[in-house]
Amino acid sequence: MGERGYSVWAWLLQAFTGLLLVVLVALHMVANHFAKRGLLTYRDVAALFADPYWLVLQLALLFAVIYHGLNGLRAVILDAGLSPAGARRLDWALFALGAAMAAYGVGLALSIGGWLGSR
Amino acid sequence: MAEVELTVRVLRGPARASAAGGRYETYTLRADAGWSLLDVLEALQAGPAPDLMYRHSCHHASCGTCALRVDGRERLACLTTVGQIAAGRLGERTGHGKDYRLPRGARAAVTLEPLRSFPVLGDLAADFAEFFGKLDAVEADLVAARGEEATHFEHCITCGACMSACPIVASDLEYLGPAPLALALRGLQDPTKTGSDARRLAAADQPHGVWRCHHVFECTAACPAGVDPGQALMELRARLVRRRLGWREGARR
Amino acid sequence: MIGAGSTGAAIAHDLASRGIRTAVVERGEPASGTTGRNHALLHSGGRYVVKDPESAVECIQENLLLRRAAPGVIEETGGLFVAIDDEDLAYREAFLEGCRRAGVPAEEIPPDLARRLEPGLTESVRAAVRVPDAVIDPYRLVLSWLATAQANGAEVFPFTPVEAVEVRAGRVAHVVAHDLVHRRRLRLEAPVVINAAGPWAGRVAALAGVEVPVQPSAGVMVALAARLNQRVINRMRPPGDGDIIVPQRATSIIGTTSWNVESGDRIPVPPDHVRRMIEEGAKLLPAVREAPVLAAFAAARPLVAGNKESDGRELSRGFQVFDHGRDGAEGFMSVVGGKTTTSRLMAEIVADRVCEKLGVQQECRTRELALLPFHRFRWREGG
Amino acid sequence: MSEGEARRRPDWRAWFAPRGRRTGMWAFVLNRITGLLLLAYVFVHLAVLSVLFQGPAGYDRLVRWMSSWPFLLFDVALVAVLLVHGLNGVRLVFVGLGAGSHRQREWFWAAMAAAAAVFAYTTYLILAPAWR
Repeated sequence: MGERGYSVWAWLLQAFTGLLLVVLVALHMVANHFAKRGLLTYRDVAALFADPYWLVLQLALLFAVIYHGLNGLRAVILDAGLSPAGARRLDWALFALGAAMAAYGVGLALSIGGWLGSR
Repeated sequence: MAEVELTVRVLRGPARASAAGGRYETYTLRADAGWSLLDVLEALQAGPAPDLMYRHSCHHASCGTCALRVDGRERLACLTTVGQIAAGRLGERTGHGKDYRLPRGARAAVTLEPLRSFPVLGDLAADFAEFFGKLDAVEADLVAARGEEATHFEHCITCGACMSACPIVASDLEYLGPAPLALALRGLQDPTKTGSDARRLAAADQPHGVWRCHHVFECTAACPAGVDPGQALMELRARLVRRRLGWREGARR
Repeated sequence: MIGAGSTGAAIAHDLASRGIRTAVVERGEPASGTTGRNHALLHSGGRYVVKDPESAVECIQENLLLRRAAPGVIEETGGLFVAIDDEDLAYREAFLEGCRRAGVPAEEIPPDLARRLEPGLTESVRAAVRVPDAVIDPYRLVLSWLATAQANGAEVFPFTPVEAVEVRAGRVAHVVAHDLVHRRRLRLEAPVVINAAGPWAGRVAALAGVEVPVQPSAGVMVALAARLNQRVINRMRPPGDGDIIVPQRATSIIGTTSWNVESGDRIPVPPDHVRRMIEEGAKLLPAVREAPVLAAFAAARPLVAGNKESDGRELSRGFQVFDHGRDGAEGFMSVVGGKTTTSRLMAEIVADRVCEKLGVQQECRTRELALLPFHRFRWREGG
Repeated sequence: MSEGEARRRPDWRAWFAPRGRRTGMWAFVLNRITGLLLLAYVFVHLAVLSVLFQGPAGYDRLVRWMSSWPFLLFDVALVAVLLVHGLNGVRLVFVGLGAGSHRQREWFWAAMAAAAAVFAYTTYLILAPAWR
């Protein structure tokens, strides 16, 4: 964590995911709220996620949200002044949390889109 | 010059870890509108508060010792005049050389507190030891002015106003903060001076360097020397990003 | 050491570098008296070549030494002496001759070149001479001296006003000072106590029951909110009001007036002095008249009171060391007068005397020693 | 004299102390609060979506419930928070690399103006279906 060079990437990726999210969240909101005048039903959602392009977009959104949100949280916590050891523990904790969220989210998306072959 | 009946609330107290923990003492005195706050403090010292502690040296915004918080905002005491306070014009850089056309028998009140995020030597005197340590980390030096450009980072008088205004300096004790980072960039820009550029870049790139900045720009707003440390920080970060991406630095003079 | 202005700080540095245990007590912030509020001029000596050639010689020598010792606190601007009327022009010969004799490197340049170098100069420049004036940050110079002294083992106590100087059986015994930072009384025992309190030297001397003939002489300076010149600009004539404009960072500072005051405290800034500074300054740089004022301030120089009493400008700019052994306070010395530019030399002379008294045989090393950067200074131990 | 007495402590209350501060500080406070709110919302959102595992019945019940007035108002608020955080965030990416940082105040208000305009339109889109 104390190593140089690490923080540049963290910052750049935060900026990049931020810009990406503006686009992806906009698409997400349009699809969910505005495409059909009202919220989507289960069938609508399943249809959307069965489309590989949409699936990829939503997974990108998922990953971007996880990174941007958790790295943002990390910045907030680091702003409070952590020791190098504390910062390292924080990184691991956030990484584990992010991985769990990603696994859960991917499972959810694949499941609703029928990609797991259960239905 | 007009006389003003000035009520001064001063946050006083012994040496302590931060401005918090003192107590407010209130003094009332008759002050000339042309007096600076340093004149006011000297008058208090000569009268009701003989052991009042505050820092001052050059009295013309060059030494950077007399920064304090005036009604919550960082100001140099030497540039802040009684007339300016009475006229409610603390947004102006200096109150000297101005006639605020105060009415006869004008009254004003002002609250003085030491800089935020600094240990206190006593009363209004901030202890700059920790701050100076950060200047040391970037090998800051007084750098001669060269020509007239929009922003002169060498004009930094290390008064600590930006450090006090920055919310992150308050919470991350290791964060280098605006002035040291602005001076790191100045050191990198100045080809005539000694000091290690590698050390400056390393200091700026560590987790408590530029990456802790969240673009609040209170440093720039608080700077009494027109240095714009916020801009310096952004340029320094852009430099680190370009370097990491392997882009060549623009033409080096 | 009592007092941490340029005198006290330079002496502390000298003593500490010779390995002598040194403590400095200062009633407020370092350089919060005369030193901090000076012109910021690192004299080339040009201002003294005619009237006070000895000072001029000291200035140019010390100027070059300081540039080497503390480059970080000096802006190497260079300086110009300019003649703008017949009277100034009449002074030119004496000035150039004085520079030659004092060894101040002076180079006469054509007026139009002077105006190319300094576009703000008045059109009526008749003659111009380049000298190695420079701009110094007096506050940071003092911190550099003190930081170096601290590194050599000296103890520095800012915010510690002296309350008593005890003299026992004709010898100075100890100094009692109120350490406001740690809220305690300090009792410093020392075989030698040096009073370097500047304009307050008389008050400190009185604590030891002796007298020092110090005459505080006040001066007003005006700092403009614009840097109108890149070099120090002096009027080519005997020193007088408003005859010098020093560029410092983003400002130009016009100096100065001179009148006698009671003490260094609470010196008023008379509005007519400010006006006079601006009028006189505008004769050299016309833009002075339009430039907004950043600050007007006053300080008291601690001059040695001679027999001749006048407005203070006639008094010697040199310094004097008073050994109060004769007055029944052996070991107590007062240092009065002097200039920031020549503080190192002054310190060398004083420290030699101290070594003599202590029986220490240590040569002065401050000619060669580089100073630590100002930001190494610490207000308290362990800070 | 002990060093401990003079050592200052981290004070994160300064993040939310805008007394005497200016536009940049307000932008920072807004960004920080909206960011933390959005992160909290992401957790809730993902958790709620677990009903997708239960098939159509559970999900459609949820959607009907969420189409009710209180939830639509919640959505409106969510959009506001997203717009403030997102558009100020775009400003931060550019300002943060030095592009236009001396105009950061103006860019903040421009971002907020854009946010307000989009907000007005989306509020209409979200609430309109509920009118009928």
